[in-house]
Parts: sequence; C-alpha cells; structure tokens
Amino acid sequence: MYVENLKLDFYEFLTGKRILLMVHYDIDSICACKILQNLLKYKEILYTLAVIRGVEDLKRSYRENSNDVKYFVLINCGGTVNLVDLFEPEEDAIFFIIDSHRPTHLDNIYSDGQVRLLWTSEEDLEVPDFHAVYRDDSDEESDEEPESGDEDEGRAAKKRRLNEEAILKRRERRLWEAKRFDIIAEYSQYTYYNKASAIAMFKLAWFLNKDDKDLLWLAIVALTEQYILGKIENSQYVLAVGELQSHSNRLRNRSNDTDGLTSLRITYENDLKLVLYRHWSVESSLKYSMFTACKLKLWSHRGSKKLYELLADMGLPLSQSQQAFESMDLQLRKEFHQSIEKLSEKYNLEDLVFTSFVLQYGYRNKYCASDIVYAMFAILESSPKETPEECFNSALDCLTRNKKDVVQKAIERAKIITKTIFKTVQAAIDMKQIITAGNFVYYIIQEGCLDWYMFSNQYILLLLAQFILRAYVSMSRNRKAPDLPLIISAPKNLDLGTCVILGIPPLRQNSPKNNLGRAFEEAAENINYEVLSDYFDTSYFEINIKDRTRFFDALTALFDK
Amino acid sequence: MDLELEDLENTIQDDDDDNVQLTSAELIEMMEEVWVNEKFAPEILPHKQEVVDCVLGQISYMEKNLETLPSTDFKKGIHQLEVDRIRFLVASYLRHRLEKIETYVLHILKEEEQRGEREEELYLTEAEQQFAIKYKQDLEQHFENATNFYPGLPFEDWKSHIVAPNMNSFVFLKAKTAVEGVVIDPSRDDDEVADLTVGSQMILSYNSVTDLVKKGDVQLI
Amino acid sequence: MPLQTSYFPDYFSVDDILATQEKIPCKFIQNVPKLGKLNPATEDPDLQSGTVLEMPLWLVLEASLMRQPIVTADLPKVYKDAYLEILKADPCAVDLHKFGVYFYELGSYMKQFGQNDDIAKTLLHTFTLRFRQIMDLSDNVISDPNVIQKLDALEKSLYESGHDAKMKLFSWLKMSEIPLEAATMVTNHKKRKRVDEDLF
Amino acid sequence: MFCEKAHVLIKELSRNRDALPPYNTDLLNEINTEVKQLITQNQEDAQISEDSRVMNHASYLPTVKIRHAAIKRNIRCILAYHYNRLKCLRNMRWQFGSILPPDVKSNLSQSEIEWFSKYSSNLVQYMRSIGDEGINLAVDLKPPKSLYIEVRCLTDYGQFELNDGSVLLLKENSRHYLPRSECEELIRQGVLEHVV
Repeated sequence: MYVENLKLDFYEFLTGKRILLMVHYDIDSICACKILQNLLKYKEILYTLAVIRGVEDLKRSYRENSNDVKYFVLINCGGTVNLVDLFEPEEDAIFFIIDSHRPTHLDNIYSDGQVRLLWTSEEDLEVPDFHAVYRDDSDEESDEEPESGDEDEGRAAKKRRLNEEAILKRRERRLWEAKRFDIIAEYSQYTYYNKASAIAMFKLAWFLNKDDKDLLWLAIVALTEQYILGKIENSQYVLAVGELQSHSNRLRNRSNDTDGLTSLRITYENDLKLVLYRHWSVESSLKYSMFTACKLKLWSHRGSKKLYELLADMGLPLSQSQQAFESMDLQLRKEFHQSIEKLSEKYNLEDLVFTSFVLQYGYRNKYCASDIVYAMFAILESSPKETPEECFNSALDCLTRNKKDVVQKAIERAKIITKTIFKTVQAAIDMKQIITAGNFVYYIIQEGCLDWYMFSNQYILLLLAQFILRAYVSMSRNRKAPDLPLIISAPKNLDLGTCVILGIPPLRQNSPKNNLGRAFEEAAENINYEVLSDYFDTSYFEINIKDRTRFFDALTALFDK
Repeated sequence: MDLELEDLENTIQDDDDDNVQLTSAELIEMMEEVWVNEKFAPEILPHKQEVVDCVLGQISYMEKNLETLPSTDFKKGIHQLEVDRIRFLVASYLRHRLEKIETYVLHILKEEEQRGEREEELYLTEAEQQFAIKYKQDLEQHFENATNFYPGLPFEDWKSHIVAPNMNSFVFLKAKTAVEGVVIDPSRDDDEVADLTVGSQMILSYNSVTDLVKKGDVQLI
Repeated sequence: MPLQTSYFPDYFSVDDILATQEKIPCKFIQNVPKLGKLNPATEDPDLQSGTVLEMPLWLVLEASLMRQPIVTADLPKVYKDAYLEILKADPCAVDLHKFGVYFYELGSYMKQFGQNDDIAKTLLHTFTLRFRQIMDLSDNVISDPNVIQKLDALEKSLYESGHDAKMKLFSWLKMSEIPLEAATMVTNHKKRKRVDEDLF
Repeated sequence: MFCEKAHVLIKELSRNRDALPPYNTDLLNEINTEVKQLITQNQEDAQISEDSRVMNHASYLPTVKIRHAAIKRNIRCILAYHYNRLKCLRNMRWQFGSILPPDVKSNLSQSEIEWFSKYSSNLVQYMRSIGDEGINLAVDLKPPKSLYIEVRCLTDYGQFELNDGSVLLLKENSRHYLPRSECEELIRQGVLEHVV
C-alpha cells in the first residue's frame, strides 16, 4: 500500500508513538536516516535505531524489538522481500518502508495496510495488475464443494458434470498460474534502484517546511553515492541534480546567516572523476582513479608515460603534481580544472567532468560531495575490527560538521582503498586473471589476497568490479567485450568458508538494470543449491567457496543457452 | 482544553500571612538570585527555605497541569523544559549548600551554635542542620577508626585547624540598592572605601560585602 | 560540580602537604640528643648545635617558630636575591617548573623567613605578569607542551581550568549544546578497567 | 628521616586525584608503627628529661619536640589520606548512585564502606525532607537544553523501562532518542553516551 499523504499518514501518524528505525548499512540510508531523525525530533517522536546489513539482521532486530514497539520504519531494506512472510507480525504492527531497491515485492505493494510504502506508484515500474497476480480463491473453493441436498438428480451425472467443471477450472487455474509466473518473472527480472531515499526524505522535510542546508547536503551526498556506484541512469542523476540545485538556490536566498564561522554554503560546481584530488596530489589522483586509469591504461608502462605527457601538456611541473593539491601554487590550482578540460579531447578524457556540489563552512572546510562519499565508504567498509554498529556511528559522525577529524581520517583511508583497488586491477591484468567464459567475464579474488577483507564488502567490491570490467574492455581485443557482463567473487567469511558473488551488466548496456541476480538464482536452482544469500540487492549472491566452481559451471551453461 | 502559559504561571500566594503576593515569574527570578548568590559566595548564606518551598509548590502545580495536556501538544514540550529548568535551579542551589556544609562542616556548625547562643537567625534549615551533625559524626567516626591503632593520640589536631571558607576571595557583584562607604577589605587597615550606585558592577573581596549580600543589597554575579 | 575555590590550603590539602615536604636549609641552634641520624654525614648519635642541614619545611616550621627555637631557617636559593632579581627582570622567560614545582606555595611560607617583604613582592609581580601569559596560553585551542612544562603546579592548574573553559566556550559556540557526559570517575574507572583487562 | 612513608602515601593520593586505588593498608600499618615508636621513645625521653632536671643531664626536650612534630605530621598525612578518599567516595555517591561498582568497593576499607552507606542514608534522609515529597538532587546536574536527546548505548545493558511503562532494549552501540531526564543517570554511569 502506498502512503498518499506523507505528512498526515506518516509523519503526524507517528507523533506520540515509539518507533524502531531499521536502517540499511549504506550511505543513502544513513543520509535518509539522519534527515528523518531531524524530523522526528520536531515531534519528539522516540525512536530506537537498528543497523540492518541483510535479511538476517532484519529478522533479528524485529524479533528483539517486536514486543516493545509496534511501528517500524525501514530505510532501504525490506521493500524487495515479503515482509509479512518474513516477520509473521502481530496484526497491530505497522511497517513503513522507504526503499530505493527495486523491484518492490508485490505483496508489499498490494498489502492492505500493514505494509506501507513511502513513495508513489509511479516510482514502481511496470507493476502487474492486481488481478493478474492475485485471485480470490474463496469462491472457487465453495464452488468445488459438492452441493448437498438434491440427491434425486442423477448423482453420477452430476458428479461427472462437476468433475468436468472442476477440470476446466483447474486447467484455467493452471494457465493463470503459468501466466502469473511469467508476469512475475518479467516484473522481477532486473535488479535496479530508484532515486535515493535521502532525496525523498529531504522532500518530506521541505514539504513540512523543516528543510535546511544541512539536510539538503545529506540528500546531495546520497545522490552522489548513487552516481559513483552507478546505481542510477545518468539521465536520472542529471534530473536529480537539477532538482537539488533549485533547492540549494532557494535555501541560499532564504538564509540570512552571513557569519563566516558558522554559515554553511552549498554551491553547484563541476567536479572531476578524479578520486579525492582536492585532498591528494594530482598525480596520485589521476593515476588511481578508475576513469583516467582506464582511459589512459595507467597500469601499463606506456600508460604512465602518457600520464606524464598529460601533466606536461597541462604545464604542471612534476614537483607540483606530486605534492598535496592544497599546497600547490594558487595559480596552478585555480587553473587545474580548465587546463585538464582543455586537454580532455586530446587524451580521450571526455566526460571527465560531472556536475556536483561543494560544501563549505567556516574558513577552511571545503568538501566535494564525492569526497564525503569516498570517506564514508572507507568508514563503512574498511575496518575488520570494528562492529558494523561502530562503523555506522562513525559514518553518522562523518556527516556531522564538527567532527572534522573523523572526515579527515576517513579520507586518508579512502586514498588507501583507492590505491588498493588500482593495484588489484593492475595485478589482475598483469597476471591475466580476468577470464572470459563464453558469454561473461569473471574475476576471482583469492582467499590469500592481502586486502581481501575490503572486497568482502558490498560497495568496495562494486567499485572494484566496475574498474575491472572497464579495464578489461579497454584492453580486450574481443569485439564482444563491451557486451559481456562481469561476475566477480571475493571471500566473505573465512570461518564459514563463504564467498560473495557480484554481477554487473555489460558496459554497452549503459544502464544499471541488472539481470544477473536472476541468472544466479537459476544457476543455483539447476545445481540444486540451497541459497544462503542475505542481500537485498539480488545482484549480490553468497555461496560456499567449495561450491563456487560448480556454480560457475552452471552459470556458463546458462549463459551459453 | 487550552492551557496557556498564563494559566501555568498562576499567581501564587505566600504561605505566611505577610500578604506578600508574588507572580510566578517574580518567584523564579528570586530563586535565580538566591541560587547565584549561593553559587558564588565562598561561605554558606542564610537559608531561603520559604523561596524553595514556594518554587517546589509551583513545580508540582505546573506538572499537574502538564499531565492534562496530550503528549502530542507542542506546548507541552516547552512547559516541560521550563519545569526542568526550574527544578535544576532548586536542585543546584541545594547541592551547592550541601557541598559547603560538607566541606566546612566544623566551621559552619560552630558558627551556627554561636548564632544560636546569640539568638540570631540561623543559616541552616533544620534538615541541613541534621545532615551536618550526622556528617560530622560519621567523619569523626571514620577518623577515629583510622587512628585508633594508638589510643589517645593527639589526633584532634585537625579540629584546631578548621577548614573554613576563604572570605577574602574575590567576587563579582552588582548593586541592587545604592550603598555608600563600603569598606574595601576590612582585614587591612587602610580603610579604602567605595560607593555603590544602583546597577553598578564591581569586583570586590567577599568580606567587604558579606552583610550586603545577606541583606540583599547587592547581588553576586 | 566541585566547589570552586581559590587556592586556600587547609589541613587536608594535598598540595599544601606536598609543598611543606620541600626541603629548605636550616641551622640547628640547640643540641638534639639521639637524633644524629637526621644528619647522614655523621655517625654521632646526637645532633650537635650548629649543624646545617636541609630539612622538610613542615619540620622547620615547627622547630623554628617556638619560644625556644631549635632551628633557624635559611632561604632556599631560588628565593634569595640573585634569583629574585632574575624573576624581577623577566618573569615570563623563566622555567618556573625548574625553580620548584610548588614555587608559589613554598614561597608564601618563605616570606616569613626573608629579611624584608621582597619575596612577597616578587612573587606577586611574577604571578601577575605570568598570569597574563597563562591566560593567552589557555586561549589557544592547541596547547604547546613545551610552554606548559615551564609552569609550576598552581600555574598549571590555572592553565588547565582556563583551557577547559575556553574549549567549552568554543564547543558551545559551535553547537550551542553542552553534551551530557559520563561522570569523570566513571570514565577513569573504565579506562583503568581496560588497562587491567589488558594486563591479564 | 621521619615521615618518609607518609610522604609516599600522599604522593599516591596526589597521583590519583579522581580515582580510588586500593586502600593502602600495608603502608598505613608501617606509618602507624612509626608513630607508635615515636610515641614510646618520646614517653621514655620525656621521663628522663623530667628526671634530668634533677640530675642535671643533657635536655631531651628538643628531641621530644621534634619527634612530636613528626607525630603530628604523620597524623596529618594519615587524616588527609582518609579525608581525600572520602571526598572521592562522596563524589562517587553522586555519580554512581548508592550502589558502588564491585571493583570500586573492593578497593575500600571496611570503615570506608561503612562511611559510604552512612553518608548515603544521611543524604537520602535529607533529600526526602525537602518539599512535600522530597527531591532527588542526584539528577538535573546540568541545566537542561532540550527535553529529548539522542543517545548511543555503550554496553549491553538489557531491558530499560521508561516512565510511561514502555520498555526498550539497550544493546551495545544501538542508538535511541529518549527523554533527557530518563537517560541522565545512565549517561553518567557510562551506559549511554549523549550524541550531539
């Protein structure tokens, strides 16, 4: 069921009630959650916050709290699974869901009130008609029951008639079910994302007249995460940026806060697809960023030469390019954007620029939205020692203005991650570990690998996968290369002997719609493998390492069909 | 039900038949003054039990009214915050007094006894007096336990070096009424004198304004 | 919520006890039988009149301020004219910590042993000038350990409370909310527990 | 030198301004022994001094006086040790409440434990006497800024009941938005952390 009026039926409905916020472990969710927390405070709505990494977490946290809480708000989790089946909740429990995972589970859409979705029906694409997937079985059952009474009428005849009727009915039913199966299969063939939940939450804040620049920034960070991870189409991104830009103009005009020390400025600015370059050296950022690395093939000797050519063409002395961007000559720093843009055609670096936002507060704090996103990846996914809850808390801190040191530290870590990803790609190419298996490409991170931990996490693995696929396509002589999807696997839990498998669509598809999840399911079915996947995003899959070869064989067979 | 702030800040009447009528706002203001004075004066000041009792009455009155408001009422939050703030005032005031009583327990009890003998106004409330006596007994008992390894030790030494407040410490103050000829630091002989005009602010050593603080002519800040 | 008081030593004051433990030179002017062990330089069972020794201040105070004094006190060198001149010249440049951890506390006892009120005046002068420096120091958000090392105990505690106040003001200006904190004891308690756990 | 051990005792105190290390029974016993010795020696010498006036012997009076100063000094140190520990203990009463954590308790002497419970009941008695129904002075330690605050749970505390009767589960690292007045004590006990 869709909630029509968020203000009345969600926000004000919750006033005076205690709720459990179940928040998925990703950047968009954290941003959305932070905005929502802000709104809840206005109404003094008491909440408890639970961090959800997967289906198991969702179940456990429901179990732990269902005795005390009746109202649940799920952020970026639960939309794609049948919640009522999963929780078997009491009748008075109510679930509000804001989830960017698609496709939404049909039972949630057609729930009669226990599950309430905080978006509009337009945001779910190609939803099958209610009657195409549900039918009222109660009539049939009463039909099938033999009528009592008229015993005089030839029993046998009647029975026969009934039988015929029943057979017809059953036949019709089978047909319907087959059709239903096809309809649902079509509806759920792709995994994809709706626009960031944080944007939806920001809009709610705006609607409630409680929006401000801090909240807007959260929406921007969430959107940027979707862009960096390629969760949404470029056109969707451009539209959303435009929308947020108009909000930023509106909010700028509204404020009269001119004190340099406390004011917050969000400006709409071009950013470069160079990771953290404002906090790094130009050389390092150019070298390790996926975009430039793949365009210039920087993992090769020839590539590095090309890099120095580019720097020379830009008129950037080597010594300058190797020191921190911040301490570069002012003139060079100012002209950096321009000079690299001028050369983008020559070096095949078109699309280097994308539109984004910059946050500025105080005199010295300036961050691109992408800086914060990388910092948060680092916090969420690079420390094996901290519990997810601790990481979640640091990530929340990272979004707080007065915790500069947290951001700074995370940025340093993000640089290490970026470097590690690059080196992994380089090694994969050098050692020819990226393997073509007929109609897909795969790459496996071995257990012995030094930094395997990083890649056991969802988003760093995704960044690596995209890098690998692009690098592969740029190197491959196979004309079909841009049409091949990539499947990547990394150890997940060494103790349990499990690994994670992620599939990303072919480059040429140029769309994030991902049907590999379906392929994983089918392959698993074909080898009778019991699925233990815990992910909400079905393009991620989890199996035992010992079954991986068997599973890949099944995938190959499937793709060859 | 429409409870407005004015309803809560009902006029209350002093229990004594002094016919003193205070509005709630005036009462809270008075409590604030009392609290600040106690907070900054090095010694314990005469108790203000009447004010405390009135304020406590006010708090429970406000809380009772608050209960009738639905929990979703926006105003409830603000009123609750105000109640909490007032409760903090009272609690903080009483805590400051307790801490002084504990620290200067011998000194305060001795002075209190002398005031009793001179039939002057007592500084401690009855409850505070009881607390102080008990505190002193327990302290003595503890010291006794620590030194009873040799009966008859000259361990009473500490009672001749009584811990007393530093009356010479400096305080910030604001004059509420005009006072002329305040002798600055009476412990020195050079009779330097200052005149206070209403509203003027100064830093002086506490012993020069002790009486003025107690009379309410000046307010510590 | 500690009671804020100026430095005003009482019978139980730890700082005062430590300050009066400092040794100062004195001369015995009476024979003290059986206490020769107080003078490590001699085997003599008795302490002879005329012996010059360094004794803790508490003992000197007791033994010199009586009707028939047993000792006469001398000034430690940092309270003598030569050093006082240094302080008068530029008090801020001095490493007071090297002069003595309890420089002021000890000094306020020493003034009664001096010939005139020079000690008292110099102490006041030193403190007044150095106080400004401490205020500036505590105003800085980042503390410079080198400078702080040169403060005596009293100065250091002034610095610490000043710095603390500054930081509180700073964070208040930034977010206008003072966080509720675990009691210092609880935090210390936890830290210690952690250390203990690490040990075992 | 006299009172060296007492000096060690006070230095220990000075190192641990806000904490309570184990009650130093051994060191105190040694100091007590020193004091007893000094007293005995003084009694003997005072007697001789008494007699010597007649016998025209060397006077032990300075010796006795110096030993007496040492006795007084030792006692000052002993009492200061106990006094300052009580101060610390007293602050613990305000911070932990009337029940001490077991590892704090194990650092106390019997007499300190007794004092603590007496202090505690004295305080409770006083707090009960204020106003009509008493007032808990151990809360509202900071002026309130907002009614509700966000907190983070630092330990697995378990079930916690709010004033309105509802229950919530305090798990390590969980975050909650709760009435300030109900969390204050848990914050001070280090169970919750105020998030700003």
